[in-house]
Amino acid sequence: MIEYLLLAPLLTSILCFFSRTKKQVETISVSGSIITLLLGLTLVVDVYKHEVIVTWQNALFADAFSAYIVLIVSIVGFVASLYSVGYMGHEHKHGIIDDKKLRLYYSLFHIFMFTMLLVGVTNNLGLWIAIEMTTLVSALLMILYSRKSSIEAAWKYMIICTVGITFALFGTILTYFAAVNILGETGDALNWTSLIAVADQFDPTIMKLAFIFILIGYGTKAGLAPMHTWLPDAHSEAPTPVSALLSGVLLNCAMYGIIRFYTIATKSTGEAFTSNLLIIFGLLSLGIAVPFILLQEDYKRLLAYSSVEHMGIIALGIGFGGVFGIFGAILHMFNHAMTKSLMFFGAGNILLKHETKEIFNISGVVKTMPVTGTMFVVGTLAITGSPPFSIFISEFTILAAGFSNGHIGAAVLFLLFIIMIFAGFFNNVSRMVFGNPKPGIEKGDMSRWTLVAMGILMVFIIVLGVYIPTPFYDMIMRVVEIVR
Amino acid sequence: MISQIIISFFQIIIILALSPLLSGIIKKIKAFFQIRKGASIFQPYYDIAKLLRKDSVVSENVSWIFHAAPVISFAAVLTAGLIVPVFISNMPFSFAGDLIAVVYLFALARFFTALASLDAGSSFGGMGGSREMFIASMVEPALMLSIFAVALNVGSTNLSQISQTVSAMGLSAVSPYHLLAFVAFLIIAIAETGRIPVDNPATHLELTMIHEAMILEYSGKQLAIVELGAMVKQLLVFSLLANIFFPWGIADSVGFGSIAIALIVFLIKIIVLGAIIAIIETSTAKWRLFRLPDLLSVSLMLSFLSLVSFIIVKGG
Amino acid sequence: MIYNNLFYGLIIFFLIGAMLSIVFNKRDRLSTYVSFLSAAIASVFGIIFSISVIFGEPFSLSLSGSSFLNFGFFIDRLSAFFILVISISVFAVSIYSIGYTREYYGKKNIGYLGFLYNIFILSMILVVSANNAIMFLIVWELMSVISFFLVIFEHEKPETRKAGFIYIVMTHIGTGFIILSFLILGGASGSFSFESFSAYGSTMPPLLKDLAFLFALIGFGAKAGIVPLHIWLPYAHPAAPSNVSALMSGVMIKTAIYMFIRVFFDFLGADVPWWGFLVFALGAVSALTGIMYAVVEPDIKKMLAFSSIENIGIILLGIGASMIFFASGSPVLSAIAAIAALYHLLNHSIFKGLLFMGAGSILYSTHTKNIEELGGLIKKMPVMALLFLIGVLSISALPPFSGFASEWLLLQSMLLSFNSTDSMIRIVLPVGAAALALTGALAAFCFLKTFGIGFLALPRSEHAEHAKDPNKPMLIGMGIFALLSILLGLLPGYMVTFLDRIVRDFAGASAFDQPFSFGISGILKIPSTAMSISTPAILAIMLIFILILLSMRFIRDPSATRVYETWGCGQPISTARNEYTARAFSKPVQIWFKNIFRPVRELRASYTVSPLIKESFKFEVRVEQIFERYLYTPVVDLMLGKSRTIKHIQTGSIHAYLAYIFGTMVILMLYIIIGGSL
Amino acid sequence: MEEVIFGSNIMQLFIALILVSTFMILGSTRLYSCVRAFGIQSFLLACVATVVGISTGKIDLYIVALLTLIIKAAVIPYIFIYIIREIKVKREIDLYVGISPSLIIGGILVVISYYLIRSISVITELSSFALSASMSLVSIGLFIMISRKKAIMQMLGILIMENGLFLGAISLTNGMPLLVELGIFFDVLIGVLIMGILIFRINKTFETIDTDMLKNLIG
Repeated sequence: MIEYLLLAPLLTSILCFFSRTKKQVETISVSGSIITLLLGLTLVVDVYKHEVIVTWQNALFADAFSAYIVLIVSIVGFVASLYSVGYMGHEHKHGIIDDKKLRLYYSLFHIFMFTMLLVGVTNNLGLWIAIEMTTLVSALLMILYSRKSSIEAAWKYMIICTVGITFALFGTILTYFAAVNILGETGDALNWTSLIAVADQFDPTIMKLAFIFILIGYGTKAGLAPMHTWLPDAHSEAPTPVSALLSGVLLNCAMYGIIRFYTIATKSTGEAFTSNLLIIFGLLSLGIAVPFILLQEDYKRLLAYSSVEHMGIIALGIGFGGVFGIFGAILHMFNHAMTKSLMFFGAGNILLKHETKEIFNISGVVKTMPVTGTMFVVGTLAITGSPPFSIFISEFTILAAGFSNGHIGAAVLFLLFIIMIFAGFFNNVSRMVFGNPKPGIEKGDMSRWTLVAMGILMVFIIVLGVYIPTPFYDMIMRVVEIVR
Repeated sequence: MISQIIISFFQIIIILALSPLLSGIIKKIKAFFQIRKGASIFQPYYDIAKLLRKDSVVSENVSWIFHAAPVISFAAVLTAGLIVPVFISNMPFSFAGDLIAVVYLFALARFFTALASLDAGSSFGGMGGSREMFIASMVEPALMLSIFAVALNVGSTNLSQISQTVSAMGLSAVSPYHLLAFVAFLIIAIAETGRIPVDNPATHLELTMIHEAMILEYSGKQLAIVELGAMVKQLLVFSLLANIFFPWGIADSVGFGSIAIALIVFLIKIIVLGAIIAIIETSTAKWRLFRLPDLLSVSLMLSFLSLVSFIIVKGG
Repeated sequence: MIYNNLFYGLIIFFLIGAMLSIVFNKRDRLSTYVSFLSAAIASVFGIIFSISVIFGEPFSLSLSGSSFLNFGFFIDRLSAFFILVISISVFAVSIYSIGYTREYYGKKNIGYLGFLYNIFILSMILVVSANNAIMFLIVWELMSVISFFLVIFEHEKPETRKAGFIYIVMTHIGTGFIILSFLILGGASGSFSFESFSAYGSTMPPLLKDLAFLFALIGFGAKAGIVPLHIWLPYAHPAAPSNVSALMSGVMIKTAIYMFIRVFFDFLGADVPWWGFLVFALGAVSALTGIMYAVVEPDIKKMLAFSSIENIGIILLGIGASMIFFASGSPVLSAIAAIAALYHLLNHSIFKGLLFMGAGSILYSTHTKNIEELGGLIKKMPVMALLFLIGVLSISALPPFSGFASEWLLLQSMLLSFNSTDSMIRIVLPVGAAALALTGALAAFCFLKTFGIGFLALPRSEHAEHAKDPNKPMLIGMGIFALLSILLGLLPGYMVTFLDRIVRDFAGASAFDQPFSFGISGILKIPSTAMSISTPAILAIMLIFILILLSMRFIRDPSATRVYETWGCGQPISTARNEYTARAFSKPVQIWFKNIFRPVRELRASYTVSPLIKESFKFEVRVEQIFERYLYTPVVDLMLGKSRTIKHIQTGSIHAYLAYIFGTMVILMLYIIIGGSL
Repeated sequence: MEEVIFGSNIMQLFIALILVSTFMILGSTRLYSCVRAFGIQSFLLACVATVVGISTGKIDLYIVALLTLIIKAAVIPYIFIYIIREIKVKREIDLYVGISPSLIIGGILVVISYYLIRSISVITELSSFALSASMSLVSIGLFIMISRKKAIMQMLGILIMENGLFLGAISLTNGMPLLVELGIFFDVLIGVLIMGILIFRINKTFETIDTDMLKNLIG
């Protein structure tokens, strides 16, 4: 099962690389991502039935948490591939990229999907390899345009994330060491399930050290402050569909790593240590995002900083702990993925239309692009945590967890920060979206593909804002059980 | 029922009949203090009669408000006249309103007069209206506090109730807080009736006029009503002063004798009050408009002191 | 069963209105009729529903949601009362809107407006009927967001965008505090349902209770517009289309009052004395501040918005008094004060709606909101002027109109403080009454100015010159409100008995209980104190006097009237330029409160040949918004300044970024070493 | 068990030499010598792996040693030299921190690492000199990245960190499972290739590989 899921994007990628026309490559890409999505959903159902699936000599592994990540990756991947058709099609039509680059883009896109799926379904140490691979592939995607700024961003991304990842590897090695001390030198010492089972016997000091390295390492990749510095550059310079994947999914993948290790480390070090660290980093990320969002001039960077903020919120949720906190954090991963992708898609359409990323040079988007503009505004409200959209539910749950678990100061700060972020975010977006359009911008929305992609995400955002379907709820509860 | 309507009717007649007289008396007393001979105390009657015979000159800019205002104002003041006890304490229409309602009825009257002042489009009218409303705004809080001070003593704002209670208490009603409230109310009464030092009813210099500027555009019959309305209001304010603070002698039941006595006592009371006003008018100069808040804060503070001293004396 | 149907009917018609107006959004006229008629029908359902709940049993309905998020409604008499207030307003405003939106035909997307309008009202109704905190927060914010979109409906104008921004930020801050308050309550009661809030809320430890109270006060206060959280209101309400302003000012801010009562009485038990005093003081400050700014404001809609702050203040005086009495153990007095507050709330929703619609009509036919450019409208738009005058008289609390009845009752409820044994209450409440009196007088001043300058004398501009009465639907909408203003003023006794049914539930006593009881019918009376008014009697007496006066031929003799120009010291200067301006009219008040207004005056003269020969003068007077200047601006500046400093960490240098990671590592290492060896 | 292996003289010598090679990189101003020092360091690592392999008898470690030798000691230095030649980069490395201060900081880092590892090993029975060396390598690698301006030196810094981890893995657990080890090698190689591509791109667009120029994305 898992193998097929991993094979699908790889095959799609190869096919994309060897296809001829634009039409062909688009068809292959979209159908490939549909297949990936279907396989992903099948995996989710399977996991739902069998609890845990293990294949390939324990190297591949899927429990509810993995399935959850796979679900996020495949949904966002699917909509991003739809969006790519519209977005890259527009770029192609305007001669910004040629046929060759288009093919390269699609094949890298699917390899990127592959690496992210791998993050979800790999067993422990493989996680490190998979996350490093995501860095490598996405750096390549970033330099597709060979603009000065993209290269700069890609370099920073590459270097900083590799450094981070190296730390994570160190943390992993330490964990392995702690496990080997208990389990002996078997291959099992790297499996989630076997680790969890004996985690409470691990040496706490080593696990503390390991957790610190993991937190810095995957935290770098997840964009937790103060290691987030590469993030705004990378997310704003990547092609927009890739930005969506980076912000919406890749960060979650890194968070996934942190949460996995959090579970293990907590069993050994006690909750106070890990939780406090997560709360500190979470608050720091939220706090750092505030000034940048308040005084932002580039809307893609705005979205990127918002991702820093949301990763902080997830860390905070895990740090607050308890069923509520973890539930909120896990739900937030999904909600953030959907909403942030929507925002990036909207930003992408605006970018295509205006060919500038300066907030000051854009106005009246609702007039020139009514559908995009409306969804962008609604997305803004959603991403800043206004009800009745899904992020509100998860943020509220996290906040409630903070209160009920006694982290009142942190919870109040959290609330303060998100209110400030709301003000900044909304101020910037309303400058772009409302008012009269700048002269020379003609009326008309972007291609249907982009709007359909946004529409699909919109459904998730609104429905999850008022209703959590029971299967989905059960699934998250199972993830919560795994994490606790 | 019939007797009550008769009493009410009688009260209105008395009010209408006495109010020009009060103006005349005040003017006469003022003249006495200024060592002048002064006009007859019946001069206001002559004035009104003369005005009623005259044609009205009406500005071409006005709307129906201008025509309606005197009538509505006059009616509002007369309605207040049915609530304010003059010679009998249990007023038949006292159910229709209390002291607060009287205040608001005066406000209604003032509101329409001030509206009319703006209708002709003259600057003087606007200025008068603005100042009149300004003074009214300053008066209001002090007035409300003094009403509270009075009501605290009696436990009601119903005017009949107040006069009956105070009159039943006799001289024992006189107490520091009673007197404080009286002085506060007196200052308010001066402001409400447009007397020096707040307003000079005798001035004919447009820039210093307040009430007079407001009704500058009126002439003839309409002016007669407006003037009469002002006089009635003045009488009512004095009756309030008299019958809230010194209601002794007021009739508490319908009866020819008691009403006759009550009327005489009432006349004496308002003449005394008129004399007080006249003394104040001759002994002070008109204050600058923007010094008036000070005056009314004095009243406000007096009412507040009255309130506090009541609470202290009566315990609480 | 019938409840269910009525309630569903109400919701369905709003949804139909919303959906159909989107469907027909290309056809202006059709979507106008569909959306607003549908809203009107829904509001009729709302009126019937709420009345039947008030006279019947509380209604509850739970929708099966997931185990995590569940939705349900609980409508007791208090909720029903607010649904009634909303529905009445919506009915009239919807009819008005049919006419008003003609203004936008071809210019704006009416379908979009209709959609937002219907959803907005629906969200308000859901706000007052939610039965748990999460659902409440969702619909509460939905209401805020939709109203935000309505505020920026004319988003082409920069000031509208600014208004919208301030509004949404303030409301968001408010929501933050509400969330805190609910979290405290939720933490204590272990659930987010309102039922458990009211079961456990009052048993919380005092500190938590105080915090929950304060957070709720700030949170809902931001929506209600109590000073100093009011700053959004004078921006947002004028910016919205007038029909929406009527609803925002008339009913939306009242939903916060609903929550005040719900939280303070129902959830927290209202048994802490200082709460009431705080609310009371805030009410007084809001009322005074609101009306002071209203007096000097030349923009009609902005003036009305300030006046809404004032009226919220008045309502809060009532709520505060009610809380004070409640905490001091006099539930009957508490009930009376609460009745007064609710009465005023209902009245305000109607006359403020009427006035906003009037302002909308002025805007519709003159295209200006600036009172200095109006004048003479009473002759150009006679019907509208009459209706507006009724609104003006009501809001100025002049007998026998509605504002008078409720303010009278409020003053009486304060006066009843002499029955209290607590000297604090006996001193504070009269002072509040004095503040209320000042407020009332200034309100009269303010609206006299508005009507006098705006409607009387000569037109001051081209705009006003060509005004004419608005179309029928607009007049009908306003007419309904004008009629209600009169009726509510004339039926104080009935209203009090009606409101008593509602108040009984939360104040724990009926105003009819001994020793106070209200007479029914047209007389409003508190027997033990003999205090009574009867507005019908006042009206009747006045009418009799007026008829007598008019029947006297020698008083009103048309043949004896001569028309001539206005007297101007003998000079024929009867032009609009010589009229008294609104600014001049309000000048005394501005000077009186100059410490608060801090007026800025500028006189600029330009000349061509010599400085002695001036060509033109420009005189400008501005009034300072002190809360903005001294409270909000410094905070925002500080925040932005700090942000600018912090932003330097993103230097662009990869070395610095790596150093951050290095630093983080070192710090955490030290943390481990310290933690590890100790 | 580890104490036995890592306590041996030959092992101590190798580890000391690895540290020395690191200081060679720190103390050098020439790109070539840096690359050469890195090659030596990798070679020494391969030696360490072999020694551990001999003492534990695990065949996995021989494979790892061989791979280290091929990839880290040969291929990667070759890639470096290729890049340096191709883009005709100036041979000096530009520094933020001078050579002597760098060396001093490097020394301090070694001491801190040693102290850190010791303070932990006091509580746990964790070894040892090798681990503190590995810790030093990681921190010095990061320090090199921070203090050197050339993009290519940052790449080198990462590889030094990687080597440090390798040493750590071996010293702690006698190496990771082979599959994982292979994956890491694969990643490192691809990473180096992609960084190489990036360096070429940087050179092409910015006409320098001085990362000081990469400061356009701020705020």
